[in-house]
Amino acid sequence: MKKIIEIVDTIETAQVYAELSDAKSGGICVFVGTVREFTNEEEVVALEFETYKTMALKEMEKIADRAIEKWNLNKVVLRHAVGEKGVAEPVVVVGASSAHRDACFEACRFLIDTLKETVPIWKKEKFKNKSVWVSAHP
Amino acid sequence: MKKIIEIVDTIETAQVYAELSDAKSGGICVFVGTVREFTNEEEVVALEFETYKTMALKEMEKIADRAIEKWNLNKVVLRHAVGEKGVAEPVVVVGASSAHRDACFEACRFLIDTLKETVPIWKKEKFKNKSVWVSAHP
Amino acid sequence: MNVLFFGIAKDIVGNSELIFSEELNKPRTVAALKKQLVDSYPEFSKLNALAVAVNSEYATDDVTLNGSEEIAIIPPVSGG
Amino acid sequence: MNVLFFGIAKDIVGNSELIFSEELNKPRTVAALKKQLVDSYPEFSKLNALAVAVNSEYATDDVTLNGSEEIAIIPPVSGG
Repeated sequence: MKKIIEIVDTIETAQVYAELSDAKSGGICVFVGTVREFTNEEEVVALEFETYKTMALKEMEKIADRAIEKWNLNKVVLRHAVGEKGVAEPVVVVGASSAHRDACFEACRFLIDTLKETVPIWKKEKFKNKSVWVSAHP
Repeated sequence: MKKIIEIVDTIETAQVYAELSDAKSGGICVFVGTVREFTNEEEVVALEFETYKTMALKEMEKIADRAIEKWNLNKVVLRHAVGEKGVAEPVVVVGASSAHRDACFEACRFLIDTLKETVPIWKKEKFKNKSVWVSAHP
Repeated sequence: MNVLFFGIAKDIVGNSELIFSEELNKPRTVAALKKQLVDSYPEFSKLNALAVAVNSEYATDDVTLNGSEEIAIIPPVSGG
Repeated sequence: MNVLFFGIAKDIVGNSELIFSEELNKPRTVAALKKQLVDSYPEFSKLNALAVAVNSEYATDDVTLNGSEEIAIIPPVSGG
């Protein structure tokens, strides 16, 4: 089992297949989160990501370990970007490879859902006239 | 909405993100099917894919259209390789991008499941001492 | 009437295309075509399933054939 | 006792790190730390949630603090 856990300045989406590719795998499932132009019909100029890096890496490692416990996976990647990202830029990529496709699909969904719940990374939405920390307030 | 439907000799996995990337999308989900080294504990040397191309492209187009009807998608890719593929090589890539991740995950799963059911492509597993058309016999 | 064969179907008939040239031999429906194939090549009856495409669309048994269509024998698919 | 602040928590206190230097001021539990923060900066009470990490692990309210730990205030996360 190979895990790749990283916080980076820029995500290179092209590299993830080589990282997940595996002779024992028949399927690779990858999710890429990107910056969307509009939130609630307001135009987003950029997203700014900040992290508590030592803790974020630990939490990402835990998520990978939980996925490996739950499913029969050969390789797992969790990679998140920090800094300012413009529209359509990738901000997160998670993926898994497994012998059969059920496992990699379910694991990939679990990876991104859990990352969003537990990993200490914060996103500020920058609009033309204001900035908002996402999910901070009810 | 942009659809990319192709049957190719070699799949370049690196290109699929650029194809699915979209200002209106917050999520991209991609599935890559690859050649697995073992089937029922027998060592696979290669897979050989054959297609009825005109019909396969029509069926892939129908699958994309059904996905677009069911989910709110911005871009869809269905690409299958033909010819002989060695262990760990990609043979199929399907993916979708959407504003929110539920849609792209569900659509991506639908694309590969339906492709395997309806698209006229046939796979021969080549072992050391024999070759078998997959799924042909009970 | 020309019929295309793919995958294991091609192996069974030993050819990627067969021509039904005799008027008498030409099946008039998809069901008749399938029956004719199974009668001539019993291996077809051992397959998981056997579909026929007419003009590159799946065709049900009752679809009629006039001989000018592109007809293909579709054994169980296994892409992906 | 040093406390790290991230995201909106950093904006609320106006700093990425605060030092609780007075013996009297040092909270002895996670719960006491949270209370002290909310008392000093009422904006914290308006957040969806407020978590504390001790040595880069989520800590429940009853975890005790001796001042040598790495302590961080974790406002609602929003990665991905």
